[in-house]
Amino acid sequence: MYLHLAHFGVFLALLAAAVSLPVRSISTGARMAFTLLGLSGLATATSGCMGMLTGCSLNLVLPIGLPWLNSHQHLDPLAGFFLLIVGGVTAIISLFGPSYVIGSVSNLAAARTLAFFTGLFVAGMYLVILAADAFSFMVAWELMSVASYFLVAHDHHKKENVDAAFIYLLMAQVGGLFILLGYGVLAGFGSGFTFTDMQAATLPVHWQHIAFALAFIGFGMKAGIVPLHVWLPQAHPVAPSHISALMSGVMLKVAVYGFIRFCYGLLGTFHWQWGVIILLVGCASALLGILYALMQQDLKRLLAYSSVENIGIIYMGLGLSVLFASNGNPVLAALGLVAALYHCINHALFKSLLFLGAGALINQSGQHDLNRMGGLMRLMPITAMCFLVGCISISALPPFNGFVSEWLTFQTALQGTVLDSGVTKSIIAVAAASLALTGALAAACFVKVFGIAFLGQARHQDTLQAHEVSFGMRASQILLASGCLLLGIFPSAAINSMQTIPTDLLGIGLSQVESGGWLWLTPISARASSYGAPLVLFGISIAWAGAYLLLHPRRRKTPVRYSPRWDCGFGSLSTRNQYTATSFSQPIRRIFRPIWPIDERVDPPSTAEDGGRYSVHVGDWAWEKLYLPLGRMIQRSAKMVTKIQGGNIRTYLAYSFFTLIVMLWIVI
Amino acid sequence: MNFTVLTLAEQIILTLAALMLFTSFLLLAQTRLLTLIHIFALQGALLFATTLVIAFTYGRHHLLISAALTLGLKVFFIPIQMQKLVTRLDIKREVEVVGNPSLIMFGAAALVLFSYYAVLPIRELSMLATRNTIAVSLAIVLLGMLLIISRRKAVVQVVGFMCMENGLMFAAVAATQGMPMVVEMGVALDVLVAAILFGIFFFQIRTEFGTLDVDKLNLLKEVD
Amino acid sequence: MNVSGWILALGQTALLILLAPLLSGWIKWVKCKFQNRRGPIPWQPYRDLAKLFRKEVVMAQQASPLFRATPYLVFSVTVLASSIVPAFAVGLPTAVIADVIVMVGFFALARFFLCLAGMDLGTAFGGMGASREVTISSLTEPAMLLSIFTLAMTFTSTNLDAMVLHTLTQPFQIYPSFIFAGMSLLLVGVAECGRIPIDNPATHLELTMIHEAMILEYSGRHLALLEWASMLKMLIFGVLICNLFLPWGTALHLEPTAIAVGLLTLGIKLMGIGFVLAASESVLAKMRLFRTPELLSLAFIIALLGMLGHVILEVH
Amino acid sequence: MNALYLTLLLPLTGAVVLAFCGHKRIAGRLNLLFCIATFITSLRLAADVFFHGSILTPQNFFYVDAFNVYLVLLNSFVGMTTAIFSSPYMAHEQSIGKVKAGGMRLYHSMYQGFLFTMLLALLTNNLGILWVAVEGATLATVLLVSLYRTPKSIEAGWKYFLLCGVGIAQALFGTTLIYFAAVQIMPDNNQALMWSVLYEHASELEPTVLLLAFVFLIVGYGTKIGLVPLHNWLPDAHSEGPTPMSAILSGLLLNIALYAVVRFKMLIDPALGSNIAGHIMMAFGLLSFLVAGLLLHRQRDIKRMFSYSSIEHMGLITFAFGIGGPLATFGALLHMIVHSLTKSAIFITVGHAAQVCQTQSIDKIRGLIKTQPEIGWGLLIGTIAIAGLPPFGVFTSEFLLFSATIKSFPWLVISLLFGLSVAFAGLFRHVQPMVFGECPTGQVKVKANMWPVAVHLCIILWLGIAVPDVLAGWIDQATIMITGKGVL
Repeated sequence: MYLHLAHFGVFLALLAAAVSLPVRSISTGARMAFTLLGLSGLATATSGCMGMLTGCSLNLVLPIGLPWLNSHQHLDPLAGFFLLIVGGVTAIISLFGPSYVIGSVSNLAAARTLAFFTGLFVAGMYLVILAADAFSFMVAWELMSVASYFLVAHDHHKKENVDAAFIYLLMAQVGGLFILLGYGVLAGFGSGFTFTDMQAATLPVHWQHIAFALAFIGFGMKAGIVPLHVWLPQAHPVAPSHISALMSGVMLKVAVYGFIRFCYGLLGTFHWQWGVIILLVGCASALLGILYALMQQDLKRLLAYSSVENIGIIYMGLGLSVLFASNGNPVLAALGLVAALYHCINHALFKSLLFLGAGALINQSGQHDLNRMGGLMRLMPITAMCFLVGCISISALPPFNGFVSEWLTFQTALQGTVLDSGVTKSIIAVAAASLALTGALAAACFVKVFGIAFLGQARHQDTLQAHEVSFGMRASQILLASGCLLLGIFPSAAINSMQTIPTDLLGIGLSQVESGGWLWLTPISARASSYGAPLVLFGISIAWAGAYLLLHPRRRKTPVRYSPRWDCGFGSLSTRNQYTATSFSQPIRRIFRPIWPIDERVDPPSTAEDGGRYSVHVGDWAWEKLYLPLGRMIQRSAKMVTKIQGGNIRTYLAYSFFTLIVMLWIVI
Repeated sequence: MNFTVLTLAEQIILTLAALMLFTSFLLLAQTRLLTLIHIFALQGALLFATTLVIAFTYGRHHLLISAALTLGLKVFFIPIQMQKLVTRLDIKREVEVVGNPSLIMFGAAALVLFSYYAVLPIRELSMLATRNTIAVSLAIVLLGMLLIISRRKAVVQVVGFMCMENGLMFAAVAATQGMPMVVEMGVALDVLVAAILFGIFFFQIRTEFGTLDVDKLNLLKEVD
Repeated sequence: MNVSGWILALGQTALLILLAPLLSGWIKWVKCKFQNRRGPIPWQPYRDLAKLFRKEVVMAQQASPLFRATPYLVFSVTVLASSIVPAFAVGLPTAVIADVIVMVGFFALARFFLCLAGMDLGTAFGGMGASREVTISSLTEPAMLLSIFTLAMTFTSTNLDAMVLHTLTQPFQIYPSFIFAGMSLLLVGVAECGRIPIDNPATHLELTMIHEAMILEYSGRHLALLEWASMLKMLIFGVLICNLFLPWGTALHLEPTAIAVGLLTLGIKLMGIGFVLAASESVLAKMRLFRTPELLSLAFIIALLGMLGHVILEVH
Repeated sequence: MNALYLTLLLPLTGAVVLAFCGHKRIAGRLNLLFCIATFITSLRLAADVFFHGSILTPQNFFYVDAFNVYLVLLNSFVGMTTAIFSSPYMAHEQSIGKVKAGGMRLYHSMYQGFLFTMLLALLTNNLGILWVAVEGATLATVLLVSLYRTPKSIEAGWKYFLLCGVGIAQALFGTTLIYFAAVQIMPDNNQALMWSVLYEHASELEPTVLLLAFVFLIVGYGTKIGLVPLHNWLPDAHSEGPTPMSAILSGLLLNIALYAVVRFKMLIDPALGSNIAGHIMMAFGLLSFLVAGLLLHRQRDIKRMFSYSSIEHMGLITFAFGIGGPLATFGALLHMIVHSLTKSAIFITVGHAAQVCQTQSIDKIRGLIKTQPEIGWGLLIGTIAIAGLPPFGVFTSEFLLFSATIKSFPWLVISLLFGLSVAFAGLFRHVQPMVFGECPTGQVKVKANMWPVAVHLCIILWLGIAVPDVLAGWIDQATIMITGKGVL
């Protein structure tokens, strides 16, 4: 029943793609398409929610696909959870979409393709989650990739956009092949390509490792773990903002879903080495992600890098979970899994929120570069408030949702002492350390973002033209922001409803979550740790009210007087006196110097009046040390191979001649 | 094997085989176009003779037709056409430069040995006396390829190609006493058409490149 | 849901809030004595606060609502943080509201808004202060978390209450890792409260200041709130360090005598720690800003060593 | 039965008729008409085979079974769609004076002649005739390659002619050897070249001879398939001939040669009992696959590039046939279909693109989506399809190939992975800038008939989403014939 609802959602998404082709005007097209998308999002979200809550697993076989391998579909708690994420965020974003598209897209053909592929993209994501056999999974997966490729290449008049799209599609394709191989290994030992067959498969240990490695690389390439992340910071900035929101907020989660499905659902067995690998890669992604984010000036590029960070945090949770599972502590494994999943939904919410906010900013100010923004809080208060909420959540500050998932991850890590081997224990300790560091750096990063973009004075003329965005765009941001708050305030309820997932995958749930009452979140036990999010909010507001009433200006006869800013007596400050994004992160750049390839250059003043130029460009080691050399290597070998095509016919004949001789030699 | 136990016909066939092989060597050694074409005609004639002998000895009368085709094509039509062509294009006196002839000769000899070695298993198998003609024909085919590879004149390459054809025909005739009729016809037809097309190409190449030196034909290549 | 418990909890919070200025006054006083100066009386901070509260508020025209809201938010968050540390008694109902990670989160939240407020007006100082603050906190916060994790792993709990209770009830035992944890927590405390050698609360020399640079534009009651909050924060750190490492004397049961003892011991401990801080401040000199990261990363490494030492040596 | 003869006679008469009136304006339509008729008859033929099983004519001259009938259908279909494209295309070429009237006559008549030879090669029951037909196909197309009379085209024609001629000669030697082996055990010489007969006695044939023969055959027909290092004629011939020719060359001719090789493999495997023939094919296939993938990166001419992609895919299919086993064979047969459909569609779009920009050099073709959207999208989607991205059929077959390879030769999968990624990058880095971006001045819209492309791509899409049971059952029959057991 709910499965059919989900398929109805898929149908609606495809319909949205279809209707957008024949339309005559941009606005009607966008409205129709996004309305259908919104409905599809609602449908899938409800079905997913139901699938998660009921905890039962529904199956269905569609008469498409290969003749002997019809497309199997399923809906179990895990799939339901991720459907909820995808559907929900899609539904909210489809509020944002219309006015954004109308505002930013000028020509009809572009609008059509945009809407068309958005529909396909969303449908693809639904189908990936619903797929229950390797073939339909791969088809849906690549449909998702290809559709999003067209969305990234949407504005194809800039060369860098096209290049970004190329890198994106190439890596998506390679990743897809890895995943395919992973499934192939499972199917090779099992009886077939349906998930149930693969679960039944029994692999020798080294083949288990191979399958795991393939899946880890394949899905990691989509999820954007270091060093497979290079496509993210290139692709996200160039896509339209609501698409970036979908890609970063949702598509990465779909990759995580695939990974969880593969490890927990299909492989079924756990090895501590896997846990360590996932954990360490997670740490690396989290730390490097946020450090690179700190150095960015392009807002969306920064957000993309911070997605790498958050994926890293999710992988940390997964790694811990796998470690505990391999060590025979299912409860803690469940805790780690829940922490990861909770961070998934949180990141989906606040990252989409931030990307939408960024879209609104860029739409209004026409600037991608933080160093040209500033003072937008006065011009777009609602967007600013929502963006602030997003910043607080992503910096993992109470009482918002980001904090809860990081708190859960910490709690999981702190249980590391139950492990047997000292090595894994100390690795967990290090992981906890890097998570702590990540959190602090994230706060720094988003202080910078909000402070530079919204506070202070406008650093560029165009920024002053900005004004508050349309109702739909505001509404979607407000919805996402309130989602962040709700998940932050009532974590225990949310986690309780997620119980079915670990119960389904690991055979055990978190019994203790509400042991201290619904007000307190007590993942392990009431003694070990407790977090009463509602009480925290309550306490803060009480204290606030108290302080405010006590010192209320009217009751104390001292009104507020307004005056110019303190300028050290040097006369009025210009906007150039402000700190910029670059200068703000300069101390940190100085501390963690060798982390980035930095090209810092100062041009001396050419004339007396202009003060010279200072520019700093931060590259990416992974790109410069891994990908470029690889590309060069392939180019070299290609050049070598061309020698066989020398153009002389007698040489060609000689090839044929000697091939014949050699072959004869071989066979006799 | 003992040569004397063979019947006269078989002895004749083997001798013809040897002669054909010899003509191939002549072709390799020959540097003048016109003589080359004449030797090619001679090889055709030998093939024709072989076919006749086999046709009569084993009473394969359909071989007579293919013999006639061979005579018509390989002995008269193609050589004559080529001769006309060479005179028309005025390259009959042109001397082919061959990269180190003695080396090529040694290579050719090695090829002959190789082909004997290669068809060893077959020779064990056949109950026909003419079985080791397969080795000869293989040698002729390979020598034909060698000729094509080692010469730069398009005309000579064509001769080499036709020489390969001779080898194939010889194999078909001597080793298996002739393919079915349809096949023989079809092959002959192909050879005819091929010959005509080659003629056309000579003119096209000549007009576009001003020479028949195939080494000049290297506009299309990947290396840069 | 015991009423007396809640009353006590509120009482403890109120007490900490009220004691906070006294502690910093005491430190100033001791410091002056060290430097052979007639310092202000220990309760001078109360007078300063009172004066500030009376003064009118002068606010820049460019100030946004966020700028106005920040003092209240910082103050209330700090107050909430103070309500969850077990000061003189364990088993208070407020203690379970949040564990130590959340408390670190509170400080981070306060800092987040303080930095934003600093950047709000678009003055050079605000941005500078914010930038430096986040730089330093990005090192101190993880160090603090780690040093606390060492304890948390030992006591298998992140609830401060449970930790203190554990040390009080279990037989006495020496944990080598605690030495590391304690040292790094001290360093962190010094950095977080903006004391020498990281920052100097006494000076307003623009190029060196961090905390002061952010609140430069505040005046009147807002400034008072912020100052009070920072005093409170220092007090909380003091209480935390005392009660985590030497919790003895803290009341186990909520009965008058025990509580009296608890109060007394708390007072003594705080005076002691204030004395130590004053002593160290008068012998140390302030560091250059770009040397501070070395110190703080030292704190971070020490904390990490403590944690590793714990998981490797002490877990069986 | 009549359908069979009609299928052969129609193109033959077409060739004769068009030889006389090929230069008239209606020639294009006439050409198309013959193709359509051929397609219909071949449909009928296919239906016959599908319902009544394989057909063997009296004196077993023709032999139609599931394996070759689906190729017959494919041939006539692609021949038809390409004819649709060819009439406006060639009209344009004639109008800009690249081709003279005589050229047009030659073109049209040879178009039909080519179709005839290929159908003959497929339908005949006689190895010798198969050889004759394949050689005939070469002869029919060789003048078309040099149709434009430019030095390059003549050079390409010459290379095509000589290399394929020599190669095919070797194939004839192989055929002779097989005949030789057959006559040892068969009284009737006339039967000794019949597939239908040979299959019955396959196991009795002398293995060593067959092996020797197979070497000659794979070198011979492999030249026509375009296996590295025998492939050198292929890019030249594809890039220099008129585009419809390139479309059917890489869409059909390569398939025919491969068909011949597979037939021989079917004949040889039971005699040898081992899969050595398969291993030879795998080696050739893998080599071609990798080399072509790398060469894609170095292309400057758009048609050359796609011909290399043909080599790559042919290599993949040869590899798959070499693996043997039902799954791989099924995948290979499917890949033959999807590849020829996709590739011909791509060549059609490429032809139009080249007309739009009046050049074939990749650097000069830009912003097609802006100039003529349908061509741009056609090229882009075609490339995506040929690169093996779902939801297109190429992915389906590659999926099967991968899973088969993992089952039997797990470690070779790595090279497949590498090759596919490299080839993908090589194709896309060139196609993207051609399709996207701003269009340079001087590009003119041309009268393009994109229906064939649309139809092909829709079929590919269909095959990618769901392989229809009819087709699956059909391919499965072929698989059973080749490997002895099916997948279904």
